[in-house]
Amino acid sequence: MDTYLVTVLNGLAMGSLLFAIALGLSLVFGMMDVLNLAHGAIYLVGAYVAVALTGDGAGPAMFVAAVLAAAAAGAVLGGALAGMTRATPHHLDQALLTLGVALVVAESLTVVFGSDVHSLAAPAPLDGGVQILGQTYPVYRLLVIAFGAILALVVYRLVERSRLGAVIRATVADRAMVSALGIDTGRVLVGVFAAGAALAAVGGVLAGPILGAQPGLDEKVLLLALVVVVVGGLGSVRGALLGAVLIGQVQALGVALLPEYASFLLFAAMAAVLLMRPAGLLPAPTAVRA
Amino acid sequence: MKAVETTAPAPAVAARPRRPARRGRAVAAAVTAAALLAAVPLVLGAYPVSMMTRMLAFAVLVLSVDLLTGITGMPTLGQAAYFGVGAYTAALVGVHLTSDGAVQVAAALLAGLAAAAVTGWIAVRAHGIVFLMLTLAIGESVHQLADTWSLVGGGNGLAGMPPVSVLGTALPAAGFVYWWVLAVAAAAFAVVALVARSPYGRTLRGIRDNEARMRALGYRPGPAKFGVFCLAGAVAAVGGALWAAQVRFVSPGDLGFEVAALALLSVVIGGSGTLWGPCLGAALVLLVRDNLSAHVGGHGALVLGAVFVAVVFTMPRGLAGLARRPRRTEARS
Amino acid sequence: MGVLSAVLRSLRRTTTISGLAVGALALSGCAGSSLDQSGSQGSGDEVKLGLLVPLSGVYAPLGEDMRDGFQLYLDQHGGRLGGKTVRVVTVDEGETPQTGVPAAQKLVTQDRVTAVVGVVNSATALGLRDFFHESKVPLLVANAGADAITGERSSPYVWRTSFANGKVGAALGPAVAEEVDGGVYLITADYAAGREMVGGFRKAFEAAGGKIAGEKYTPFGKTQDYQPYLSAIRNSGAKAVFSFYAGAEAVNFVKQYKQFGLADRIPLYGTGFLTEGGVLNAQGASAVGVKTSLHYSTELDTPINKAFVEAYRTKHGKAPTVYSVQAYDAAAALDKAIAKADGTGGEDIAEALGGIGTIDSPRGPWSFDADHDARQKYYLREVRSDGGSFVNAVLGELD
Amino acid sequence: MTPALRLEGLTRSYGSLTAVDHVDLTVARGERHALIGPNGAGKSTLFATVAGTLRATSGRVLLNGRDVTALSESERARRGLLRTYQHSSLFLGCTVLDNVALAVQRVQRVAHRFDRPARGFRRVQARALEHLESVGLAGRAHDTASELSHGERRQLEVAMVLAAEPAVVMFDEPTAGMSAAETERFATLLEGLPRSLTVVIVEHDLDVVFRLADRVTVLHLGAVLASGPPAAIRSDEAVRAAYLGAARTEDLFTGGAR
Repeated sequence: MDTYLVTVLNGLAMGSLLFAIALGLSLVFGMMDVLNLAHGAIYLVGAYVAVALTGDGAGPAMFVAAVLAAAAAGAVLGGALAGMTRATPHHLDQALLTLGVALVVAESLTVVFGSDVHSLAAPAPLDGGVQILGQTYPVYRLLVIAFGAILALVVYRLVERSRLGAVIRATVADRAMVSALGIDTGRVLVGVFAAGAALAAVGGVLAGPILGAQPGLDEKVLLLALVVVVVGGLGSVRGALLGAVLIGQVQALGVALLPEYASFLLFAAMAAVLLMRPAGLLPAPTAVRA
Repeated sequence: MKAVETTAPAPAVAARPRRPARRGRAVAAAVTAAALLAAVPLVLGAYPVSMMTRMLAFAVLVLSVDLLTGITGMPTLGQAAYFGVGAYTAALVGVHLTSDGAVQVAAALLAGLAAAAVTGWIAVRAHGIVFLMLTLAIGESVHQLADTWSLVGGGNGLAGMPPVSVLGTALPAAGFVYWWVLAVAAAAFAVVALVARSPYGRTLRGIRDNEARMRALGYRPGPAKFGVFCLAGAVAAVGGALWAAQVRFVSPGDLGFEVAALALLSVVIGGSGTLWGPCLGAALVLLVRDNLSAHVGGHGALVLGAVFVAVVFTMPRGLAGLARRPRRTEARS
Repeated sequence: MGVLSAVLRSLRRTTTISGLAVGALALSGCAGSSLDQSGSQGSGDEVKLGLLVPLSGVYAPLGEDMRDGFQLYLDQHGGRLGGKTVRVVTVDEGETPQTGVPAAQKLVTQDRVTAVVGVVNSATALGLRDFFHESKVPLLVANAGADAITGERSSPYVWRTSFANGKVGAALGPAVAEEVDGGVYLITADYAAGREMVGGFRKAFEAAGGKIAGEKYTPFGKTQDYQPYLSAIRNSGAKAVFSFYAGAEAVNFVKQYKQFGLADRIPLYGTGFLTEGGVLNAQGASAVGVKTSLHYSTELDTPINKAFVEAYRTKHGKAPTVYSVQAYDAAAALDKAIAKADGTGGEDIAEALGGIGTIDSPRGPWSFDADHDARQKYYLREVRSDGGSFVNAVLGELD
Repeated sequence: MTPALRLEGLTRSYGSLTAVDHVDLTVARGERHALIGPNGAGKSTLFATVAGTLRATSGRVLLNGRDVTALSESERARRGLLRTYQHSSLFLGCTVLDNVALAVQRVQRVAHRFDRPARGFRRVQARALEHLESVGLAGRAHDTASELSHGERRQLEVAMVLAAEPAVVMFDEPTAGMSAAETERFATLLEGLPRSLTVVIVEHDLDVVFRLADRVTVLHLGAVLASGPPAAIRSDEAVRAAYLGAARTEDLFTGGAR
């Protein structure tokens, strides 16, 4: 039993990371109907920023600097993407556009950092492990869980309780209506795009000590984030959170309980959810669908 | 330098001529293209011919993706699964039963049809991105199965397929295999073209453009979508059998995500409103993947990404078709 | 998504021959029709060799090492093998047979090379077997480890300068049975190579009286977090673990093995790829103490290896890997074979490869066995810290 | 005689907002019934609920005396209950002919045939062209629907729904966006329709309403305010009184946002 508790804990750590990464993808899709295929590449930018700044084993100050630098880089990329996609009318074209940006970004990273696998150490004071239920558990992952919990609270308050959040939710539900009310949805969209991308890049830094950085990681992360978003429901913060926690547990607890079927668990879970609830578990409320 | 005009292994026939006047020209173009394609092995060496054989096989897969994505408006990332089912079926038949190409193709067709029927009812319930994700899930699961199932060789793949034979004659040389593949691919093209022009094809385009309106006109889109999903599965499987006939080896890599994504990319590049466009796209994509790379200095993706962006900004209508499928914003009102 | 890597891969393909593909098509158009089968051609004082290694995709680091190793041998011998000037045509194997098979077909049917060296992916090697067999062109496999390549699917034209998965695993079996007092847990990625290495180990290990405490096969290429498996290992009461992973999976597995506190309590054994090359750099201190079996280590204390490592460092600015040596030795084998062969056709070379005897390699002396696989020594290695960097120290020979 | 369409207490709510509030309505077979009311009166929602696009919160829809409330939109359409949309809902990637032919081939039960090209189905093609001619679009049969002007799209919408051979057809503001000439053509077309067909029409152009309608129902805040012959509605004090400050009834329906 104790084993499974630690596994659940670990699923929460992965869920926290997934939440940070998937949130931006979900909100951008919900608000703009843009499937941002560059999201994984932005994550990878964050991971490589961490490689560049913290290398192997740096202090907390450098780690925080990496987080900030990644957030800035992510925000810039996200803002640029928002501007480019807004200048493009069709959704498929927008997806192609983000794919083009993803190619450029990911290839640039390979040019700069090479195709070897890079790994990162957690900042020095968090590099060790603690005893939980008689098992060694990396302290750093506890920090990731804490980060995920705080992020969830902050975002929840921001999106569900503040005026800005009301505008965001309303934009997801019915963009035309919000525009008609005289609110500049453009600025909101760019802001959310940039913030979502910044979060993805920060996710890259935070996941660095766990997943490292290597070419191809962007695709794996994008795929996971897509699954989270689809399972949770497009455009909703609570959906992204639930989806992230669920997928985190499927990959941890599910694997622990059903190791023989580990390969199929992720997609089986997704298919099961979509069969029961085609719009995902907690989709954003939208305007009347005729 | 005859090779230049034959690098496009796609019969240049319009999917649905809009005016009768165009029909004559389309037929002439198709006959010309077919003649050029048939002449290829007489002119080119073994490698270009084997490459064009693979292009034809891949073009059949791309046709199936176009049937779903371009004509019915269901963007799919799972067709490689049925391509793989076809390839594995053909290889198993080749290794254990007979080297007869027709039997292999027929067996693959049935297997693809069955696989699509079993998985399709789940997928066609969904729309847009959710459909995309479900087909992706199907594709990944089948890939995983191929990777771990020892009966089909697991990750090492299924080797030992003898050269394909037609009417009792083995075809050892690349050129003869090419002709066989060309004949089957042309038949597949004809079938898909017929479907696209038929009333059923019209129904599918209606679903692509406005599924809600179809229901309001009294259509039941579900069965129509399921039908085309099965058909696309069968077509993809035929493509897989043709691929196996040339490569004589099947591995999980043949039904991986990369293949599915390249097929979708071919449709988008080729323009999904037509059938010949995606075939051309298929040829281009394989040409680039397997050959065109010597001169990009290792960093071609930078250039390619920039081209993507440029294409979107300069010719937004050039990649029509998919863009015409109903969008979420239109579904609301 | 996958499109990204696919396109990346396609655009990083390199060939030494020039000309765009369309041009290449047109050129080969002059070569005549495709309605007959044709093998390789040898002419006069020059031989053309194909190098088929991954230069894009997840195996690119291996491919680069192989290319560098092959090139080093050529440079050390004035660009000549067996007295003949060598022209190398390098193509990108990519990640799967989807790209590897066409690339090999191009080398043989268009570039008409005398022999092909390389191949990382086992499926690609197996898929190419019939093609090389029928084309009568020798293929020197310089990495792919599937047992069947030199087993049930062997061919007079397929030779291997690297290893068979089962043998690398088996080499460690008796040693672990002797060192560990208790059950051993087996864990590997769920694909052919993993199962073959673990299978080889298990057979030799159980034959030497060892006991299995449990086993797990993790989804290949899809597992980022090994904690659920590590918990299972902890609870199994195993006294040691045997594993095989490569690339990013090897890095994550070894790091997490340390992070979750297993490294301090349960010794980790594996086949050498677990801690080889760039992977070891990324693992860093986490890998210290991991013991592996392999047919090479940069730390081998022989004059020939020291000279090799030195020359390699000078030329390429980094330490060689087992992959470099495998390709280096493929060049060495071809050097001898071309010198012995009656001509420079594929059949001549293939026949000559059977009679080249022992090769004095940086890995120690080795020769081709009856199945055309490398008969060689395996070493027990342990990861140690060596002044800031990490190396696979050689503890001794395995038999 | 059984009424062609009968609504009994039909209600559609969104949370606390009731867009359609216990609407009772009876439309006799062959009747031309106009539905009027200011924007937001719930006319479009009513249509959507009757057609089955939206599920009714409560109440019943009876088509030729049969309860169809539980049926899906496509099943209702198969029983002859069809509608047009306030904003044209067409197949923009298809040709103009295909748009109409889609309706025809469903009626002729060949929608899933693929044994020969569509143009080989002569009856479908001919019927579709007839319908296009009736709205004056025959010359544009081979153009893509997206190339049509706004007014032409409205005409196509009309042709498409008539091609589906409805028993009851609901037009949602069919003349909005049509030119004067197009509106005249539409009115003439409607007048020429056989009396076996029942028509319900939401229309802002009161000239059209009073020219065509046998009966008029006024909807206000989701509920029926008044129902009767056009002359009665025109002079209905209740209708007039319900709208404070409006001098003439016509202003109520034509003023405001439009």
